[in-house]
Amino acid sequence: MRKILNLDGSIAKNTEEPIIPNDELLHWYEIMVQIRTLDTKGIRLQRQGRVGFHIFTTGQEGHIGIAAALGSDDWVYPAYREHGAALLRGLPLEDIIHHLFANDLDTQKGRRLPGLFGEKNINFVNPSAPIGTQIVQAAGTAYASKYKKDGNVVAVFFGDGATSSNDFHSGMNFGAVFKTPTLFVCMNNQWAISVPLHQQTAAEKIVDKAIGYGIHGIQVDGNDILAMYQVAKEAVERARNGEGPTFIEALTYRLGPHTSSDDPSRYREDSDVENWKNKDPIVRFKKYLIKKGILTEDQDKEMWDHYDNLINELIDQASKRPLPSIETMFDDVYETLPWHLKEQLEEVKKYSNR
Amino acid sequence: MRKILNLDGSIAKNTEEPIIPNDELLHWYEIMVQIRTLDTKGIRLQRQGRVGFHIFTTGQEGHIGIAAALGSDDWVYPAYREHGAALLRGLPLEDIIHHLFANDLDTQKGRRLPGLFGEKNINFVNPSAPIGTQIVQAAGTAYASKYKKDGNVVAVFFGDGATSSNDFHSGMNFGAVFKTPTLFVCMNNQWAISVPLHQQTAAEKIVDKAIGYGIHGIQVDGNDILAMYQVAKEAVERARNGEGPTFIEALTYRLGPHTSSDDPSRYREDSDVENWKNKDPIVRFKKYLIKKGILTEDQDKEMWDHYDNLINELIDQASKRPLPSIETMFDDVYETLPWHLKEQLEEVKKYSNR
Amino acid sequence: MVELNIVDAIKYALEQEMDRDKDVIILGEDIGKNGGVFRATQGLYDKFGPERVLDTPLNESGIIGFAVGMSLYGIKAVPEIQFIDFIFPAFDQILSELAKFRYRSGGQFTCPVVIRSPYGGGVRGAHYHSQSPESLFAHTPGLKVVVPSNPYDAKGLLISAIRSNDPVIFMEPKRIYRAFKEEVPEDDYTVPLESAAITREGKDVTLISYGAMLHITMDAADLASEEGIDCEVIDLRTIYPLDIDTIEESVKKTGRVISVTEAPKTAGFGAELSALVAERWIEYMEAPIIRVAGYDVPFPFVLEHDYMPTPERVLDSIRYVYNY
Amino acid sequence: MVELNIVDAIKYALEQEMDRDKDVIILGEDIGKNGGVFRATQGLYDKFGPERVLDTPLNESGIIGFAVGMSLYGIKAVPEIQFIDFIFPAFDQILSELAKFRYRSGGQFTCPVVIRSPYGGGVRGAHYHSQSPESLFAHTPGLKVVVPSNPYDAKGLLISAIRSNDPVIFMEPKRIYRAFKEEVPEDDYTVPLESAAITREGKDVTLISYGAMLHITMDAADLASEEGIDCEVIDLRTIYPLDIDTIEESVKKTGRVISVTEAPKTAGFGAELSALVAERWIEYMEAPIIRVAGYDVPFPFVLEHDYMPTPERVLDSIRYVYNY
Ligand SMILES: Cc1ncc(C[n+]2csc(CCOP(=O)(O)OP(=O)(O)O)c2C)c(N)n1
Ligand SMILES: Cc1ncc(C[n+]2csc(CCOP(=O)(O)OP(=O)(O)O)c2C)c(N)n1
Ligand SMILES: [Mg+2]
Ligand SMILES: [Mg+2]
Repeated sequence: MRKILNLDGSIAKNTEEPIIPNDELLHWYEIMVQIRTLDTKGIRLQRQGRVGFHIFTTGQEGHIGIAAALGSDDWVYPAYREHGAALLRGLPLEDIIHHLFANDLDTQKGRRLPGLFGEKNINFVNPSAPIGTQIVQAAGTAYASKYKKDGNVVAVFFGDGATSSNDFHSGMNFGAVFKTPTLFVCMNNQWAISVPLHQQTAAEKIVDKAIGYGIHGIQVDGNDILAMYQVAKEAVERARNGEGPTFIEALTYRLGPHTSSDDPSRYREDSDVENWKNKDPIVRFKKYLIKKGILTEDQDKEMWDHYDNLINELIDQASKRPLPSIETMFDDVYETLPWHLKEQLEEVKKYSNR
Repeated sequence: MRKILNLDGSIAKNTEEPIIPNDELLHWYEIMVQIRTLDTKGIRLQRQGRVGFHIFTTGQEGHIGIAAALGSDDWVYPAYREHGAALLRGLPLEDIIHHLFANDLDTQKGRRLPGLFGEKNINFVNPSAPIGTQIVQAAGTAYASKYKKDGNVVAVFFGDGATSSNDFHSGMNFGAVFKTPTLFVCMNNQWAISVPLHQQTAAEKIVDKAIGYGIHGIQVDGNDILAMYQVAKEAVERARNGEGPTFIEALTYRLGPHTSSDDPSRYREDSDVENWKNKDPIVRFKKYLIKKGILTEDQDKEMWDHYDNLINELIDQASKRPLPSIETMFDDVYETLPWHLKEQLEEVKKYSNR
Repeated sequence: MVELNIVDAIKYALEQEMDRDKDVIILGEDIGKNGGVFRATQGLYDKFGPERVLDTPLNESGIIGFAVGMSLYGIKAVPEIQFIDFIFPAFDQILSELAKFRYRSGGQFTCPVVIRSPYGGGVRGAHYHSQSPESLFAHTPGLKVVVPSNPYDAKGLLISAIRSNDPVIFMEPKRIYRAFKEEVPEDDYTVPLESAAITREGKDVTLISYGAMLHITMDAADLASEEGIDCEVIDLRTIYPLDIDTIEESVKKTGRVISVTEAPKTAGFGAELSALVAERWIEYMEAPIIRVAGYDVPFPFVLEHDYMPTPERVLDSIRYVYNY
Repeated sequence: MVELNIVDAIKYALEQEMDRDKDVIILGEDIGKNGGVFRATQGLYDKFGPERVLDTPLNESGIIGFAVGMSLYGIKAVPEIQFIDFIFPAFDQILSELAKFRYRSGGQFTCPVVIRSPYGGGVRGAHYHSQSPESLFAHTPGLKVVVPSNPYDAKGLLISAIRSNDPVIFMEPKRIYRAFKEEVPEDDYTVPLESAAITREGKDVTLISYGAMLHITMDAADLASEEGIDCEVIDLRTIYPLDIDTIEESVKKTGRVISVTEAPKTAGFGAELSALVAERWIEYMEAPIIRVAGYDVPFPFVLEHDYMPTPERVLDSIRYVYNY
């Protein structure tokens, strides 16, 4: 398993510290802080009945390292715990908040469960809910880039549970056979809702699945943002050089519930969670930054406070917005409205007071 | 790759000759002769327009070795080139012929493309046509046997192309996770219609796919009936001992066209075919039997003649039978006929002169 | 008698059938320790153990294919699909295998699997936790499609389904899983498949529905009765093959028919109901045959209550056909 | 003008569109060197090479998912599913992904893939090489469903489909792939989607069909005319969203409607046609609205010609509604 950062923020023995400008490192950290804060706020809003649903990213912020290895023309297919990648790619924070409220400024037009969003202008693909579907799509997108000789790579995220899905199988296979520039990134957080890894697969390691497809595979500490960056950087290089896809198994842990609908105490031990809390990717990275002299405890506190306030403000604004208009129920089914949807729109307007 | 028989019928160096009674060996051979003869007749009938379709088993008769390692209470899920397994398990030859003609004595009631048949009383499951579906079903059947503590194992056959299917993925995974007594037998005949193996998968060897599922895998010379028997016997033992499934990759070759609808000259070289003809599983096994003194050239010729005549006779009889009755269009949709099918049966009777 | 809501009635049915017959096995995602995301299998893992309550890997075609294989060997497999929106990866196993095994094998091999799955909108589930694909299954010979609308039927129909020798798609109206309780016999009883219920007798207009929409329909009938329109409400319960006699009698009596379903209107199950009436009893019709249905768009999120049939929308259709 | 049958017209359309736009890519099983099992892509591999004519591994959800991914990046992907009976493994990618991408992303991501696939019976294909699942797609908002019945339309509709910005299920009537030839312009032309054709004008009975059944329907109309019954025949061409105006005009004129489809009757597309008529124009109806369809059984093998609608069966229905 590739690892660069020790738990105390020092560099592991016999490994090389990647050379990354300080302001970038700080920016990664800032995004970690933002999404962790979003989780705290999001679940509260859900419990208050102010938003419909919340999905947690807590514990999986290491994924930002993968995103950091990509260029802005590269593409990302998230599963649904990769808000950090979206922010890193330039998604305005307020967009996520409007989306949480599914209001009239939600670029998804209030159509999705909060947390399931994509943005075309940052090449961050709108995710589905059926597990795994994006994996083979990512291979197709990468093929398209290869065909057009654009040199862009595609990173796709998915969970350990998703490795059982049909589209994992076809995605890995098509990616390998057509040698697409794809990073298949499995965020192995040990659980698929209540199903633990050993009931998901009898393989010794998920990374072994790469062998059966003839894909280069690597296992990495998913809570170590530097290692994540490093393996992704190597995979991106391979992809751009025409060497085909890489399968990355990132070992991590979902510290929170599966979603706001889940109660993990039904199926897993608190001690297991506590254990993984010690490996919290944010804490570890913070220690590194402090050790490196890029961040002080005071600055850190300031940062958390800043985003706490900012996000509260954004929530305040977003919560006051109206719902999307009734017309949005019918547009985007097709490029243009067919006769039957025109009829149905007229009908629904009679009953709606929007 | 496991191999026991050399091309000249001698035992390969450093391998043990399995101990099998002579009459059994002869019986295996007899079935090889039957199905090879069926292919010659079947394609002729199809070309004459007397039967609708023909599927070839030519070149893949080695599969009989797998079937021979099973007990009569064990189950077989064929793909569609395993007629030999059915005969070995006791299917009357005339049943296959009636089925070819889809006549009133066809136990499949004239509903299937010729070649796609199953028989409950020999635990030989009726195959589908969508590729791969049987793989996960076989895992389920094996689980049922394990649950009932019956000690029965399930062998499932499928092609190299089928390893790309969704149900291969779920079948291998479910089989491994639930440790089912299943033999997953991939008859790797190098082609999926016109798609060669290297476009089917980028894996070095198909048997490598077992690793990603945590399944014990073994590669075997599929044209060597003794080696096939031997690896299957070991796998059956593992399965009965509760050690779970085995994945067997049998290297073989489809010497004929994919089906009667296919023209292989469009996509593959004759030289390739010639090359594999030298490894013909029947010729090799015959040489072994002759070397062993169980069979003479004369007896061999007699056997071929016998089945040629017998099958001609059976064809003659089968071809004179009427089609299944019009009622057979509606029974077996459900256990009993619902009102709408009763109505539809009355309707169709008006137009049918059967 | 016990007071049960729908989801508990389902759990009872499963538990009683598993008690009765040790060859009943349930399987699915998160149905074990977690008791199912809707708790329909709560307690069954503790009671029956991991050999009969299988937490499966995340693969729906795997779940159904594995169940088909078990059932060929004589096990009564009752898989759960967590949301019916996730049944589509299993479509091939359902349409090509489950539905056709008996037929294609000349009656030799049967696989009477019962697929349970929560369906339908109204729970803020958006595109992928709200759909109602019954018409796809009703177009598939070999399957039976059952949709209960109340706790009594839920238990009795599920027991019938489990004892049936044909495969059944058992669609559970999750919107009303816990909406109300009813007296349900503790003992084992069955509600026959392929038989509809007259939930409300009336003479003016026939309303046909099932599942969660039955209640919207009943509410509409109440509103209509305040205006002096006397609606008969049919709860199909089994939508395929359906109970044609009950429909015939009602339709001939009222001469006015409205179906209420929540899936997109085009090619939805309401179309089948309209078509049956229009080809068999059109001469009795005194008004257009109306479908109140979901709109022809993917299931929305915040606008879901605008999307789904409401008592008001049904009422307007009742008025329309009544005054036609 | 060239004389072409349907399968050659399709090949021409593919070739011309690939000539016109280098971002058109085709993919599927055996479509490369082998030219497709029906030869619909013959020669394209040699002409355009393996980067634009992809022989894929044997996985239909892979084919469609890969195509969706390509199309999101701006490629016009035109996958072939070898037989539409093998499309079910791809159902999730079609229903959950292809159909909903534009909607779920608020219009940001579009994937206008054109899925070509031979469908239908009459070729001794049995259960799994004969089916006609159009009603399943017609129940799926976001998809367009196109079914040509002749070479001219086949070419013109396929070109329209390829240039459309919406996903299209393009169902090819394999029974008549080579049944007849017709004059087809060599140049590039389009037949608009969502527009039906009046294949035969008449005043007594409206027959609605599409694809291979259109010809059975036309034969029946010929037989009827010998008996003095003057049928109008509508070829829907695009069945979803359909051309309501053409149907309306005809139905109001004749007051008698029969649909002819080959899939199992229950919840088939004929039901939608009946329902549309019954809810919009019932007062014009002078007879029951009839569906001639396949029976509600898995597609048979030796009895397939008893199963499928024949001119005689359609004729009997024509007589029935005419004399009603
Ligand atoms: C096809 C499908 N089946 C079931 C579900 C319900 N479901 C949602 S998330 C999930 C578990 C996913 O586990 P994993 O892939 O490990 O991702 P994680 O949530 O752990 O990040 C399940 C079963 C679904 N969304 N799609
Ligand atoms: C799901 C599905 N897709 C496509 C086909 C068409 N088809 C029939 S056999 C075949 C190739 C199968 O190859 P393989 O699994 O290697 O078996 P083989 O025929 O070589 O024995 C294909 C593509 C099918 N039957 N099912
Ligand atoms: Mg997980
Ligand atoms: Mg093969």
